[in-house]
Amino acid sequence: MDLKRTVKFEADRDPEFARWISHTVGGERIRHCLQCGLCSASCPLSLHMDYTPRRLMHLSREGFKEEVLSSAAIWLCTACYACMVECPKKINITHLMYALKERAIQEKFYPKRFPIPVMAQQFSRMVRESGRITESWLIVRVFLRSAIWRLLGMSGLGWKLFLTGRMPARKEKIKRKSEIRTLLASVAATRKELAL
Amino acid sequence: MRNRQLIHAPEPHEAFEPRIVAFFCNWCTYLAADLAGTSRMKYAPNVRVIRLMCSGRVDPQFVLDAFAQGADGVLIGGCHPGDCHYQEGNYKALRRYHLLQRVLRQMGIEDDRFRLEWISAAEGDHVRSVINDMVEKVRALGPLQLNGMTEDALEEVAV
Amino acid sequence: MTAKPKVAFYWCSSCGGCEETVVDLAEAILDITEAVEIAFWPVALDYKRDHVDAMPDRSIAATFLNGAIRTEEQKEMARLLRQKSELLVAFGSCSHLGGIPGLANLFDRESVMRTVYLDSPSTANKAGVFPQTHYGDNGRTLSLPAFHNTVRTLDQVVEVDYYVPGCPPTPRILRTAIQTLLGGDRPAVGAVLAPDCALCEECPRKDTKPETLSIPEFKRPQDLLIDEQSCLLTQGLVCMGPATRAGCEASCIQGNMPCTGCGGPTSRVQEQGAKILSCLASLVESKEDAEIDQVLNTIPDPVGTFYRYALAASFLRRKTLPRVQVST
Amino acid sequence: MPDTRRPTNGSDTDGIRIGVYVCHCGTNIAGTVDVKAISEYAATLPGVVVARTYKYMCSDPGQALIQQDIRDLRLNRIVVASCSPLLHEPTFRRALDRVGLNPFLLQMVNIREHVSWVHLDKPAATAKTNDLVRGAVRRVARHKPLQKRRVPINPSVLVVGGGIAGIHAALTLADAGKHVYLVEREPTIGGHMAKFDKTFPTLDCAACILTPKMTAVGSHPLITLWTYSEVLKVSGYVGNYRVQVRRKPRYIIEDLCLGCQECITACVYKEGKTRDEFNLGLSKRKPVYLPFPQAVPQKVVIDPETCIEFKSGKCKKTCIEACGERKAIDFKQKESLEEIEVGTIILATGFTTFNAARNAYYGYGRYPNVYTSLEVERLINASGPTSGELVLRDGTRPKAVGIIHCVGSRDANTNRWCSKVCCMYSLKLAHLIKERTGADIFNFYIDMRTPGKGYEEFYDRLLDEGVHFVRGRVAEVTEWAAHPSEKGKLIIRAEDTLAAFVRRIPVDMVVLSVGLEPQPDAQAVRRLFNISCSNEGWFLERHPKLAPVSTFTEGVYIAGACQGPKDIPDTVAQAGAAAAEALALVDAQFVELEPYTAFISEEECSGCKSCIPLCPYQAISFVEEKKKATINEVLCKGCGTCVAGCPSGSIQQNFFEDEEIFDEIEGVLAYA
Amino acid sequence: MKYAYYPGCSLRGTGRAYEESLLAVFRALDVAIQELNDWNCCGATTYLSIDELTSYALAARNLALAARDRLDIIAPCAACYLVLNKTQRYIHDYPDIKLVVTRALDAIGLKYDDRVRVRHPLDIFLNEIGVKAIASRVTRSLKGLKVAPYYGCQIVRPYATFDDQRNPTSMDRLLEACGAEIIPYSLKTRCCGGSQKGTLPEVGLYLINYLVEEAQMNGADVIATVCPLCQFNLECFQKEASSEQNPLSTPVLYFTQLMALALGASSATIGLRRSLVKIEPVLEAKEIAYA
Repeated sequence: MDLKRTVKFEADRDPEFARWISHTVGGERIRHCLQCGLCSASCPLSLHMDYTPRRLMHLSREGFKEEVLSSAAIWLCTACYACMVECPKKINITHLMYALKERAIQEKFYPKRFPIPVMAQQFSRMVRESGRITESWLIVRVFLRSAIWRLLGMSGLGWKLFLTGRMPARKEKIKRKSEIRTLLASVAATRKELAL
Repeated sequence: MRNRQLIHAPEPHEAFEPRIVAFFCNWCTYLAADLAGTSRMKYAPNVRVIRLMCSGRVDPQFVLDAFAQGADGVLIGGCHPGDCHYQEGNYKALRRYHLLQRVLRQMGIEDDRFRLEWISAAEGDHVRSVINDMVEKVRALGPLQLNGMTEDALEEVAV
Repeated sequence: MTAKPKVAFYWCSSCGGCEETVVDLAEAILDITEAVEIAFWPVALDYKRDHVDAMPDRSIAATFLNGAIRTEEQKEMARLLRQKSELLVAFGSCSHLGGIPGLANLFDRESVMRTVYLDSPSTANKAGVFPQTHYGDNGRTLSLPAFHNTVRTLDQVVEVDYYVPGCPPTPRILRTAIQTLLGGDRPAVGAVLAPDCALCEECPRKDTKPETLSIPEFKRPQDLLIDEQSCLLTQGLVCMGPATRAGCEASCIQGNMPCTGCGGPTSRVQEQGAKILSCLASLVESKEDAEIDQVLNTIPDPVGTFYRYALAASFLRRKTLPRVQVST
Repeated sequence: MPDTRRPTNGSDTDGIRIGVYVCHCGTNIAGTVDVKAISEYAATLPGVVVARTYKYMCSDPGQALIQQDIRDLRLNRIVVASCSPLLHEPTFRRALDRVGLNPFLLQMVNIREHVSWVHLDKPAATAKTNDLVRGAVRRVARHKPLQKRRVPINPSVLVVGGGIAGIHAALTLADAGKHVYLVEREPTIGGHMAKFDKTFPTLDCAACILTPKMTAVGSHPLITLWTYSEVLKVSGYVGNYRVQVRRKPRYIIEDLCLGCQECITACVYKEGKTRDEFNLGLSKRKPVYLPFPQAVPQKVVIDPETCIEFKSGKCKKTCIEACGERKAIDFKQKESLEEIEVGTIILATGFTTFNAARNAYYGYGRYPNVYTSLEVERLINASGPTSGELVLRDGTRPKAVGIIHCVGSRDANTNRWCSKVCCMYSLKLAHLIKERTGADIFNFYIDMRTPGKGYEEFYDRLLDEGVHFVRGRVAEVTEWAAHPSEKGKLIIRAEDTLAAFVRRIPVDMVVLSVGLEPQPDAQAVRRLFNISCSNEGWFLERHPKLAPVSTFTEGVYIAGACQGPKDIPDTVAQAGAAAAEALALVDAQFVELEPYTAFISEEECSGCKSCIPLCPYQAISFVEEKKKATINEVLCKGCGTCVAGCPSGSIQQNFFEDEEIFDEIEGVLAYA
Repeated sequence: MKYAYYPGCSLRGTGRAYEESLLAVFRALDVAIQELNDWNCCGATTYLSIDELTSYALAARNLALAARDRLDIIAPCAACYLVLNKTQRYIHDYPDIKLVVTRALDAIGLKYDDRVRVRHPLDIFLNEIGVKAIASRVTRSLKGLKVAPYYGCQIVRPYATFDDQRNPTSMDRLLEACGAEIIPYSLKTRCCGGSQKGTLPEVGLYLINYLVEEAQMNGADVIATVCPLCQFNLECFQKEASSEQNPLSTPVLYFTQLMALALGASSATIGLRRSLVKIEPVLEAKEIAYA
């Protein structure tokens, strides 16, 4: 068996990360967390999680960045908000999961060809291009960029959907595409200006 | 006559710090302020609290005198409607407040400089938020200049 | 026989009603002239300022100065008479509290001038000429006294020994005032020479006021047919009597009109307006902001109502004009 | 403007000799405020003869310091800048009194609660303190010697609420020879404790220790017990309260009913049909009933809602036959109003339990075998609906039971507070259920809180008994089976936070350990007695540590869970404390009232009557012959509303005279 | 009262039947709508994980477009509904976000207005039209049809404005008004896995399995959904998710398809043909006409 060090040194912590999580949108109350695990227990995805949401909350506020950002759990969150509505301390867990994903993507903390970030990136790209999503194309793009076999596995279904008119080949787009570009440019500018 | 020393407008170079006089009733708001203290809540140091038994004791003369003596704002704190330790005092305060507010308006004093707040003994946090909020609002209004006072000192020339 | 004590009368910013009071002393004035010599009384006798200049300091026993101070000239004369007089008496509401002219403190000099010399309907001033303090004409310059931005009470300009309240003071008040001053033991300096008690004390309708009273809406005299017997407050009229110094024998109420407060406050009150405000507001029945506002809307001009005579003497003295730069 | 009044002491300090004393309060004040600078500044103020600082002014040496100066320096005014006057004003007033200086020549400046504890910026805090001290110095120069008013105290006491707190307080007072009125809303006293089976941690049975006290109350010559009654009105003041009590009709003449219960047997209803309040609906009762066997008083009640006679007037009235000669039943009985006078009041109105249905995801009310802890108390109670048998709705015994802690506690969605007793009673129930059924027990807790004598030991005992403890807040109770083994069970889903994974645990019965809440009518009650509530709705004590059973209304005390969640030992202790406070007050025979009353100077009053409607206590009256108003000092509570309202300034208030306040205003504002 | 109809991307793809049936219901109940002029993708939940701020700006564009026409929005897609609501909430709560958004909109000549209300068809039908009115217009009662009402997450959580977060009943009441029988379905708000099926199949399948299985076991003839993604997952993958011991085959329709049916729309116009698991046999068995 390969043993790895499980004792944590202070050096393993990233205080900046801890500070960031409690100052990011939704993190206001993370320090109140009781560690009661209600989030984990109410999470329909937790049964697959390497770290339960509860542990992520604690690891984050303590600044164990590595563990948090490389965990599969943050990618499993489907934003069903079950945890958030029941949290006894009203911590905005779902939103923190988004924040963690965003951070993980920024810092490239995920396995190569891991479909979820790919999906997210392709999604945003398509929005930038045409202002709307055309599911058929999105799926194709995602699968081309992640695990190709899935596309094959899906093909049967894809065909059925095509036949029932649920996979139109026509690309959806908005009329004033330029507005989207201007919009995004402005957001980028303001973010830069205010260092958000 | 009452010794009305002239109001020294603060020197331009020193930043304006509002001076606010607060009349707190002994049973609710004063206690709330104590609670804010025991709970170590932090708020702006611009308020000077004067303890009265009831907001009903606040004589409009006190408010006007406070302004005349250089207060930039006046705050009255009493028990919530229906909770007055003396049954009705806070309602008297409420009515006087409304009429006095109208007089102050006519005299050119902005509404934000004169506030009446209901704060129960349990609402330490409310004391903090009210004081911080009022200090900011008054800070934004700037110092209260009572020309009536300052002009005494100055020889005037005609139009 | 020893020289009779000298008495002076002077008229600053006021309507002149106070001078009328002196005249209204009627034959009583003879007793007074028996006792004193009138050394200076521009409205009645031809005296000039140089006469006063010529007088030695404190040679006038008592000067009765009526009217508020709102010009340089008035300020100068006030100072001069102060210097020449043993006692300076603020005579009538205007010099006592600012009086009606004091209401000009709700405006500034510019707007007053504008109203008088441009906007008032009876004015024809196309050229838009305003009074100047100095006017030069081939070498010679004429000068006018400066007009102040703020109307002030006499005691805001010079030390005052006694006050005679009223707009105007009744002859009776004046007579008793003069007698007290001539008499041996004078009251403490600063005293107001009238009973130190509110008007209700001597109001003929006192007994008709019920012990509990709540006011659903305030009325103004033109709004109703005023009952001649019952307390005016109970009729919803704003009667300043409860907050106003007695001495006038409730003459307005005798004339079926509410007291407007010319007597000023009692010695225990700093600000008459604030007190009547406090008293009347308490009589509003409601406990809801909206309802309270509704009732208070029936007092369209609170300052003009509660501070009709005492605005210049009030804590705030005048309307604060945001960021006014007083020219120096 | 004319001013014949004494000029402010800025210009005249003749005879005024002020001493200013600034307290460090350890570092509490000195940490944030430059006390030395303050005293140096104070020394420069007009009238100030001496200014000192000291580590703890309230300590004996601190007070001695002041007293020494009063003697040596002939001080006649004292300013103490320390903590809130509500804490130590009495202390320092006594200090002045002991050296013969009138206690009201003192003015306190609150520089701890209002300055050092709420500000961080030292210069700003110091500047603020300077202003406040200046205000106090100006003000104190105006102070006049005052005397407290002494009024006699009515020795009888009113106790509201007949739970263990009220019972204990009433007995303590009555045994001390005081006459007690005990008013209880329900038809019997006993409160929540009467519903319990055993009590933690000693497991002695609640009934065994409670019923003797209940009967003692019922039979005590000095206790007037009014059950099925409510307080309607309270007026008056400390030592002399007038209270109006409404006694609801129980349609039984109490003096005639012997509690033989034959009427109940005879009732035309053969079986109970109505929800039994005492058993929380786990059993049924008849229209005529005795709440529970040991009820005190042992008098039955008739419930007009369900009694046929009241509904139709056509009942055979077998109950009356059964009662026969005693003629105790009276269908015509009306409610009655009692007027009593008491000197002090003890509120012991208790708590209510959290409504478990509010947490829908625990399935209370949806799944029949989800119970509240209180219901289980009844189930395992020998005198309960199942006579002690712990069975499911279908009568079978549970093989596995889940006990969920913190239901309606520590939850921002319902109640934020910890209810304090749940951990311990859950352990107790776990033990009792295991004992009765041998079932597997799972406790789901967030934190196990067992502070208290013998409590932790009890926890150990449960661990030995093999009860399971899962640290995690339960997310849901569901019937949905994710695994064959879960079919037909209630599945509890929680993260086992110590194991760090989610577990699904199937059980037959779920017990929701519901938290404690203020009574739904707590707000109404506090208004009635003129006391305050915390934000949560618990009655507010005068001081959390130093005056835990007093309120801000003199002569009104609080005991038990109406002040906050409490277990039986704490409740009884507090009830004793409240009784002792009441006794101390009553035995003094006189009460001293603050002299802050208003007074009218006759020659100044114009008789305008403006003040008369302003007084909520009818203390002001109009003297016709003089045509002046006058104030009855005993009735005046010193709010000062009339003072502010007097249009001719002819009313003044002791210790809060216009001049004193004007000077304080000018003081705090004058530029240094 | 007229509304701005915001279909969202899915209703133009996998969710076409939703749009078709929804429009049919609007017609039947005469709800006046106009498609939101040049609407763009709401950013969905996916975008949030790439770039939060931008996603708010994207959503806000739609809000601003509606504000310009002074209309409230109807958003049938659960994701759109949530994102638009959430955007309003966050713009209100966080000044920074507000600043970013207002500037961005300003750049394209639009103004943000918090008075626009974002509503879901359930809300409109229930609170603007009402079950009584709907029942009165039912021409084909769905009598005897056992429906498992599946709400999924994002309609009720976290901003359930018109229904109970834990036990929503709005769809139940609407379908009951159409004569259908609502069966107990304890998983009505349990997540369907969203896009997980695509990205982490094993996870998605597990969720889909127990959701459909539970409904089937409780005797559902059909599962009614309010969200295109839920519908897609439960219907299209139930075959893949079933095991030989209990094969899954339960039709999954949009609640609007059932309503439209009851309100007399012809099956052609409400996209029944787009279903992979056919409802027709069930309807025939229950003798409910659908032609």
